[in-house]
Amino acid sequence: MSEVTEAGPLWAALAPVALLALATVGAAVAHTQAARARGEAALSGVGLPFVESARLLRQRRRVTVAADRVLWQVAIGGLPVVAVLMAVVVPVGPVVLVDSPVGVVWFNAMDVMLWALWWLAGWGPNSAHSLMAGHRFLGLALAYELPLMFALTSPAIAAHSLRVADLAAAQQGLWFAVWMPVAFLVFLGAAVAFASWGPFAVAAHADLAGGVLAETSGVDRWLVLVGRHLVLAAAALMAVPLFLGGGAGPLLGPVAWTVVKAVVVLAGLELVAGRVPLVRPERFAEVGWMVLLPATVLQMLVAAVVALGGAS
Amino acid sequence: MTEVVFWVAAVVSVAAGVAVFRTDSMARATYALAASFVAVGVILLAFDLDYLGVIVILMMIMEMAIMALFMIMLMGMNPALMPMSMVHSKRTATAIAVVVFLGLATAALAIPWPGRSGAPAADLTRSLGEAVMGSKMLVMLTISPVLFATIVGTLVLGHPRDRYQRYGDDLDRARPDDPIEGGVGR
Amino acid sequence: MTGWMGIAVALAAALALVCLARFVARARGPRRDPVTVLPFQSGHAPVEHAMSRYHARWYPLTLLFLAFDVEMLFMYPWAVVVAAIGTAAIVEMFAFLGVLLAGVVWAWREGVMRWV
Amino acid sequence: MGVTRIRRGVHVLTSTAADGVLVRLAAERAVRTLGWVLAWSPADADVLVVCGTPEGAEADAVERVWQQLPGPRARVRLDDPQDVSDALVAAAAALEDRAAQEGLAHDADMVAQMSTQGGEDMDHAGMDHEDMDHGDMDHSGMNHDQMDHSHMDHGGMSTGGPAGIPLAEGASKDRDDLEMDAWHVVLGQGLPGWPAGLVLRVELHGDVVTDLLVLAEPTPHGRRDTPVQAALLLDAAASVLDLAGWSLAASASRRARDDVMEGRDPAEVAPRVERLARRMRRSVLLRWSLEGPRRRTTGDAPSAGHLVRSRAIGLLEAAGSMLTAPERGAPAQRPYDLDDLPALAVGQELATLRLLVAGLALDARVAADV
Repeated sequence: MSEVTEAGPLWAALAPVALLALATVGAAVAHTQAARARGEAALSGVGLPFVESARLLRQRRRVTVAADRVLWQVAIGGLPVVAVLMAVVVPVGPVVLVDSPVGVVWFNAMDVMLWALWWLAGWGPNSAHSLMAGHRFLGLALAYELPLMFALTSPAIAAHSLRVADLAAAQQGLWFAVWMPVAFLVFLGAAVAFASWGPFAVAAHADLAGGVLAETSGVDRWLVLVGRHLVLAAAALMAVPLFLGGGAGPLLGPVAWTVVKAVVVLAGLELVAGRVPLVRPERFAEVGWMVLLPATVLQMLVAAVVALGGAS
Repeated sequence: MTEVVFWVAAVVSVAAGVAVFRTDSMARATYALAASFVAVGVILLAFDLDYLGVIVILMMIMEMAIMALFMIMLMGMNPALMPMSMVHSKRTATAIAVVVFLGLATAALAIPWPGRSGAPAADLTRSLGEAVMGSKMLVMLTISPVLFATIVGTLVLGHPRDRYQRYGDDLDRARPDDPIEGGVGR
Repeated sequence: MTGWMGIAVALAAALALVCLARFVARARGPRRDPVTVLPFQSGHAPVEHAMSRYHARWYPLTLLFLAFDVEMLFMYPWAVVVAAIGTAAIVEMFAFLGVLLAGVVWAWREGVMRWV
Repeated sequence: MGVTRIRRGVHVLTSTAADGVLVRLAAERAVRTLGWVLAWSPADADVLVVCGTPEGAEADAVERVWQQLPGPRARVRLDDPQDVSDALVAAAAALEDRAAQEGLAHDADMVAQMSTQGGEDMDHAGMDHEDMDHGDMDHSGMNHDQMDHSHMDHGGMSTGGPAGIPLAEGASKDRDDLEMDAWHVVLGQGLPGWPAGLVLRVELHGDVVTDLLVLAEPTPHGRRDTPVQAALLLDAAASVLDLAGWSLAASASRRARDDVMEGRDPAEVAPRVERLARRMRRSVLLRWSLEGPRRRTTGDAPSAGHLVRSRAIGLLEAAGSMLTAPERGAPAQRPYDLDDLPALAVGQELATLRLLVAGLALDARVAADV
């Protein structure tokens, strides 16, 4: 079994800040793409996450009539928190915050938390647009969740473990992304979906006046938007040990490689926004169940057969 | 440490369970129940049952998210904005609850539980997997037809449009007659 | 249990950060209390409250999902031991999945993945 | 005008009256050049730009949207495309004015107190709402039996829920034989990509449209002169693309629109527009997302998704050909009209209705083609 050391509680306390830094890079990438599409100069979007943060932090909060403020606040504050919890099981090079023997399942459990949070963010404001958006997210979640679970299982089969560090260590020589492309792509797609981003931004889209964001302003809105980029960052970070060989790589150390790979994946996830049309849940349901589900099951079969070959 | 976590989680779990019946909102009731289950999951984690604890959290959040949907859809009243009672047949329910609680509590306290003999396996998830594939194989083999039957049974009862409605009485329509088109055809 | 300590600390730190953001916003913003508004309906008074018996058009799909999803309980432990146990484990699990997938295909023919 | 000192990233919500469409184009162009962003809802906005002169019920609606901006907030009303940049810069300055913002926050609280008192003073609040809705309806020229129906809804208000807003009530059996609440959403100004002047009241079961009522129809105001008409078509195409989620393509369409309005050589813009149309035609994902997986055959009944896609491509093609050969005039054909909306949208998701409305390109409609 691979050797990772658990970082102390002080590092765990810094984890949210570190993830926030990664998410800021992601947000800068997304803002730059949008700014360039509007015709602004290259790199003009780099400062926009900060401009936007400053704007939202001095904007007044707003509540709607007869809103369920408790559940609304649970959703708003929950998004960034769950994103952090998602990331704690990911080893960065030789250190990890929580060396859980079931890290993969933990990640899965946290992504399921997002079901509840996006829906609650839609329910809370007592507003037609956001309520529809919250429900629409659940409709999409039913289609991506099972393929995602199988995509998470495939590397675990190959590594004979659910411990994330073991998964990274099992890829000496060949990355899982190379010989498990289906699982890798489904994982990335699901990451975009549970962050409600890009083609899967069904919970927060223009056709419902911003969906769950339709009534949210000020620091509340900031937390939701930051939470979404944090979720993308956590998923990108997780992709590294799951599919991209963890910290393995020449010259740079394992920590640097983990960060570099995560940034590349994150940039890819962020750049998908706006490049392809919205995938509506009523279309995607059948694709998830009739195409992606069998495909990921076959992927798992391949992983199992290869793992068996390797073991005997 | 384990004891602290246990007691905190236990209190949260019971408090959230009480909250289920004290609120006027289907959404709050459902998510209070979810919180209660999460606390139970934390208790399992405190007992070093890693896989079981995490999977309880995972499954229960998922199931409660879906249950909220049905609570809101199918209860015959406004799901949040009117006073409502979350309890039914109070007297019977109270009686059953008290009897069961007393029974279980008596059993818990009165039975001379044996001490632990031997140590638990190093990797419980692995031994769970081995059990499922080995000695408890029968469970798995039974569950698969049961789940299949569940799929067919619930959908026969719950799905409003079967294939005859979609393809006509002789199933001879080239394309299904669905109100909103899907993503894969047929 | 020891390993989960990190989670508790990270959770506390994340919550603290959320509170910090709220604190900063309170300190910088024009008003501390939120403004109460009617929900956005393009400048019209809402006809009804949005919280209502919402008709989710995909509820049949939830039934299929719930049944299929139970199988994940077995999947994760199985994934750990499949290489050690060998061919038998693969055959058994994929037979199990095959039965469920047959249910999925049947559900597809019934139009369960369509919005009703 | 001291461009360097202007705040970046201000979010702007536009509200457009019948005579304000060209002002809106100018405003959106200015928003883009300032590095600002168009908002999707009042909660998202710092500045409300009212284009043209809203009257009657529309003015009331603008007022209510204005009260829904969280603040710091600023409002500008524009009649002349020439004034746009200066007005926006002034609005940005107003956002920094602490004293003024304090006053506006106070206003918002007063309004909130009035509109949420319904709980205690239900009849009065109920009357207020009814009066306002009534105002909308008078202006709309809609049919009368449905007005009665909406009266009945409001009649239920005295037994209604919190804040004097009624609770949704049971619909008759739905197409799947279940009985759940039907509810209503008013779609109008302030929504992204929404045409000026149009107000719809939609009855929904879940998010599926079951009934549709036109509360106010826009008056045609588009212009026949080719560069402006081409810009309006590009604008409509951008709206469809935005709602379909393809925001980079929407941005490209908007930039072409702005270039046309700035008087850039049409021969230079036209190839970009044609390229965009080609990309849309070729996008498998757009076709699948809007139309579904099937290729249509000639015998098929027109489906909403198919109409939206062909219409959006048609808008770009028409704009392209107007730019290359202005003398040929407007070839744009509308495959469906406002009157066809109920037939197309009822039974579909609300998102489909939004796309259908954007595809109508009502802002580009000229009086003669009604």
